[in-house]
Amino acid sequence: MPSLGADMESGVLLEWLVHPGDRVRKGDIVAVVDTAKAAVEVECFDTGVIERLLVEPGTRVPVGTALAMIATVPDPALHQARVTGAGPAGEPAQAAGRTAVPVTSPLVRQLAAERHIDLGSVPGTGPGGRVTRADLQAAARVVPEAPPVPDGARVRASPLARRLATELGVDLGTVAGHGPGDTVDAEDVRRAAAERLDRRSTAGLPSTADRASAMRTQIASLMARSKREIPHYYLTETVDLAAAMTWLRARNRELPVPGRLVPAALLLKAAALAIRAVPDLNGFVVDGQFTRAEAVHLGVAISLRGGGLVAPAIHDADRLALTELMAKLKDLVLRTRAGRLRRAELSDPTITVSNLGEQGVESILGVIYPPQVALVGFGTVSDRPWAIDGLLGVRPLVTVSLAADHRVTDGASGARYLLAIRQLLQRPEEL
Amino acid sequence: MADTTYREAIREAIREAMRRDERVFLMGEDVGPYGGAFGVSLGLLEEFGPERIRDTPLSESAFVGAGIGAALGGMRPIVEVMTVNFSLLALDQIINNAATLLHMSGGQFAVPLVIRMTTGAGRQLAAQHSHSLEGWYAHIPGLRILAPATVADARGMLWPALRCPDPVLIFEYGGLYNASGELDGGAAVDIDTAAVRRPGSDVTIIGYGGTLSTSLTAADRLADDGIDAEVVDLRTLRPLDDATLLDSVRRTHRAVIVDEGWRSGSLSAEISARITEQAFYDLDAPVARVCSAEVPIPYARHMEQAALPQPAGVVAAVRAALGRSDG
Amino acid sequence: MTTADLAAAAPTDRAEHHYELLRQMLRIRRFEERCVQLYSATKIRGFLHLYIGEEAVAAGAMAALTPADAIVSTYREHGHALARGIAMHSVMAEMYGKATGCSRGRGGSMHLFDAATRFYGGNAIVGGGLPLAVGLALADQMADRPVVTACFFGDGAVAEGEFHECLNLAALWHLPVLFCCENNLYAMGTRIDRAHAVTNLAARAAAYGLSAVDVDGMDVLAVETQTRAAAEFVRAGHGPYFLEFRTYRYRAHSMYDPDRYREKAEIAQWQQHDPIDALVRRMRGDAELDDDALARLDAEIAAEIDAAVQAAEEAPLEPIEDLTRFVYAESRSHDG
Amino acid sequence: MKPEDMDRLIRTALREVAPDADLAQLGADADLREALGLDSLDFLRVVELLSQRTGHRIDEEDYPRLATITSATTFLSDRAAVR
Repeated sequence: MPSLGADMESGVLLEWLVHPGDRVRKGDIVAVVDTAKAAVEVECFDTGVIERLLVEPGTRVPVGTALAMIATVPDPALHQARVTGAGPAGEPAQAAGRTAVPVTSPLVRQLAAERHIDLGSVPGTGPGGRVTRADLQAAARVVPEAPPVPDGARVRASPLARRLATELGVDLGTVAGHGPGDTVDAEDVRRAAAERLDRRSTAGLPSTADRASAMRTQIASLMARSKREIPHYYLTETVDLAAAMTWLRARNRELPVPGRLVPAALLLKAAALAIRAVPDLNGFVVDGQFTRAEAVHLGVAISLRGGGLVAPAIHDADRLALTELMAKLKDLVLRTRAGRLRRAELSDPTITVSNLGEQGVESILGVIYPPQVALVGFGTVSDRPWAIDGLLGVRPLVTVSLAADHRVTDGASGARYLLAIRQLLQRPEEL
Repeated sequence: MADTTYREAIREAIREAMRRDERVFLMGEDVGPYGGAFGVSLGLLEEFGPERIRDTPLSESAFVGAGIGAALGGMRPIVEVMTVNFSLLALDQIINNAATLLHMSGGQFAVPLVIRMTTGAGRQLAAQHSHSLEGWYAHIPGLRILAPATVADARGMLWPALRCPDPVLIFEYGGLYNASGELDGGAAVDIDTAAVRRPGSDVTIIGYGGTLSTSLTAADRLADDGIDAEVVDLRTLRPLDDATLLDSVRRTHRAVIVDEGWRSGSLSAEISARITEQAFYDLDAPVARVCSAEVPIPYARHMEQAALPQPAGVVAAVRAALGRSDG
Repeated sequence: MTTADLAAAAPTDRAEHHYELLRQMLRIRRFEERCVQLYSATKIRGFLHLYIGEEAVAAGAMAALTPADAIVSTYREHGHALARGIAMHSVMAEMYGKATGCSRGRGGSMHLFDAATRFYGGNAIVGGGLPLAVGLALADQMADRPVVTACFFGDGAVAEGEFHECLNLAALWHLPVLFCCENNLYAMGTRIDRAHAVTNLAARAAAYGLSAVDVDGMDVLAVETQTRAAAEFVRAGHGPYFLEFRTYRYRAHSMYDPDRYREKAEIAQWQQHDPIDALVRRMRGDAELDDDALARLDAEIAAEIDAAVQAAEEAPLEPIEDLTRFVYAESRSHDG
Repeated sequence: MKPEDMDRLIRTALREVAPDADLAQLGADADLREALGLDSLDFLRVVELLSQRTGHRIDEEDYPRLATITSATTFLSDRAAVR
């Protein structure tokens, strides 16, 4: 049972993801463990074959307990490793099925003790399978993949990593170190933070239902007020995205996977830029008075997996490069679903975009978020027939819609806005 | 644009200063007919005469102190001391007088003096001509310490140093005298800031004087490995330009200091301390140092080279800081 | 006033001149006697090196110099500072470590500085001031100014390498330096014959090609006369000059010194030749001074000292925010 | 990597991106985006994870081949074989 937090004393094995006889590689996820905080996946530190599972799912065991035996490939009888966070230093390695611990030099034994390495788990390449210093060093490089941090022990982490861990709320004890001397560095913390967000919902937060119901009430009241107070008018426009999609594919071929752009990024950017044509769609009505907003803080409606909807802002969306906007969007979605939004993001939007098309619907006639005065909707991007130069062709199309407050603007202004979006999307390279 | 050597650049700087200000004169051992121990002042005697290109006896304390006195008396002396090792014979004057008089006199007596000396190893001159003691001088409040690492700095630092009312020590790196580079006119440079000589994002390599080229060479090799190193040239060793250093480290989160001085109680230790004091929470790896081995610099080439910071050592230190060491 | 002018001076002028020399010597002695009291009362701290017994050198030598001349001194320099004309209240405030001190409290007893009188400091490294004096003289020579730099130091400095480097350099370059060696026989507690193989210091200076003489440093008139002659020589461009003033300090090396290295009788013997007593005797003999005049002088000096002490007591301390001022010049444009 | 390993790897990635989805009920030939309600960002994240863990580059043109668990397994196994 690995220690997955400085305060963790034991954990429940939830699920085995491997079976006896399975071949596993270092880094494979082999089990899921429930700590007090979350369900966490357990990586395997060795490459070999699962020999035996030692703990039944549903069992709570103390940190340091062997969970399974892995036989390393060359000689299962001699080279066995435990899938665990290693017991207390110096504890004799005596898991079931183990043959004699190989003979080693005192220096190697001392080094092993210092580094908390179970000698029995180290494949020996010396005479008679003896574990050499080099073997130990090789093993030492493997072990910190998930450092077994005894309760209360100090984690080796860089100062920047410590600062980030505090800011991101990451428990350093759960982070594997890849920095100098296998210390935890900033990159490790960022990765851990991202993974934890991915994982958060697996823990089955008990408050999810409560939160969803509270959110439902809030949405109900806001939307009712919008429909009651705001005289909506609606416009739609279908836009040919052939140029945009071609450009996007070419651009994405140059970008690494994590930096890739999705069509939504282009649509959002176009919606933000088009505000310059009709600035009166960007702002708030307070006490019947419209105030135009100078900056474009684009609200993005994000549906939550447990139900419900949040529309936090991407600040200054009109001034962000596409790659920046994409990065912000990813970050925003991740944090929205993790419930880690900042206050300003929730209160700042000056106009909102609903991208429900992601779910496959053709067009959206939305409800404005008070006190904003407009909501832009993008339907799904789909190949449809389209007349080009008098001929019928098949093009990727999107239906763009606008719901706007008639107290502030008229249909003509709204139409100008949609046309601006269409024009912008014909020149994706300028977005 | 002309190709100029470091030596010529210093000579031209002296020549220009002496033409512009008649209070400027050069004084030191064999600066006259001999042309200076490293040939810097060759030809200046012919232009300016023995009054202003003044040979001294082998009396470092007397002629360095005389430079201080002449500065107090309204002149703008440039005192040449052959090597930093010899400057120890004038240590009393530099530390007890040049550095203290302004303060001790409650602001009444400034010492607008420039002392030039050679520093550094690499030329098989052994243990009494090769040391890098500029870090010692950088310990002393009241002194300004410059270390030109480029031809442009060799050319441009002298005039502002002479215009400065404080005593300025200029450490010329011996191995650079024959180095050449393009010089765009003779523009004076600032003597207060460090310079980013190569921008990068993964690690900051900090060098000065002779270790700038070591650092740049290392950075080139690291680039082949996909590591993008920033190289900062300290230029001014006292007062240190913390802002430039810290700005760089805050961006790269890692620092490797390359100093030909010894590690113990050194300038590199000082920089490391400042980084940890002021940018601790921006660091993603311990500050690393590549310094000279803790021996008097030996004569034999292989031993001398082994004692000095080399690009390979810098590369290894950077890789270790990035967690990419090979075991 | 040249040597010849002085010899030819009218009796009244001569009497006034003697009175002035006496006044300077008495100011120094009374000032230092008060300093001992103030030190005991912990008003003055740090090192305090007293000049008592040697006043004739400072009073006589300074009388022979012009305001344009430069002075470089040692850590036993209260006498030089006062005789040179630094205001007593400014010196006393410096002893107190006050902001109004001549070094703004940064120097103390050992480091009195004053730009107005070209007083380039008490230098507390034995021999450390000599190179400065050589350089000041070099600047004057290069600028062709008829100025003398008088450099005071003790017999101890003659043992330092800087002494020998500087005498050689000054002689080599014919620099206008007046080397004023105050040979008081002791370098701290080491008697001169325990430190020097050749104790005739003037003879050693002469070996570097300098003009060098020894002078009775307990006779203020002899000091003044010899200094005046030497300064004229130097000012005329004949090169440096070395004066060895044979003198004696009555007090210990500093306030910390228990004075165990010499006999009380030796001190008493030198006190027989006290420079102040000697001048008073001579002036009385020549009817240049009477009891009333002496009493008036004493009272006047006591008043000056009282005023200096009171001013120092009341003076402000340098604000601690200014601690790091004057480490570097506050303006880059230094072309004065 | 055996097909069942690949299958597990894909399911792990899907669980990370859509933690609330019931993967046990997910058919091998069901359209992932529809069945799990993945938006384009979610899908990009899946691509990222798969690319990272298998070490293969996955281009946009390949996205249709990631439509179902079966097609994705085949696709990734092919890629592994090529290498």
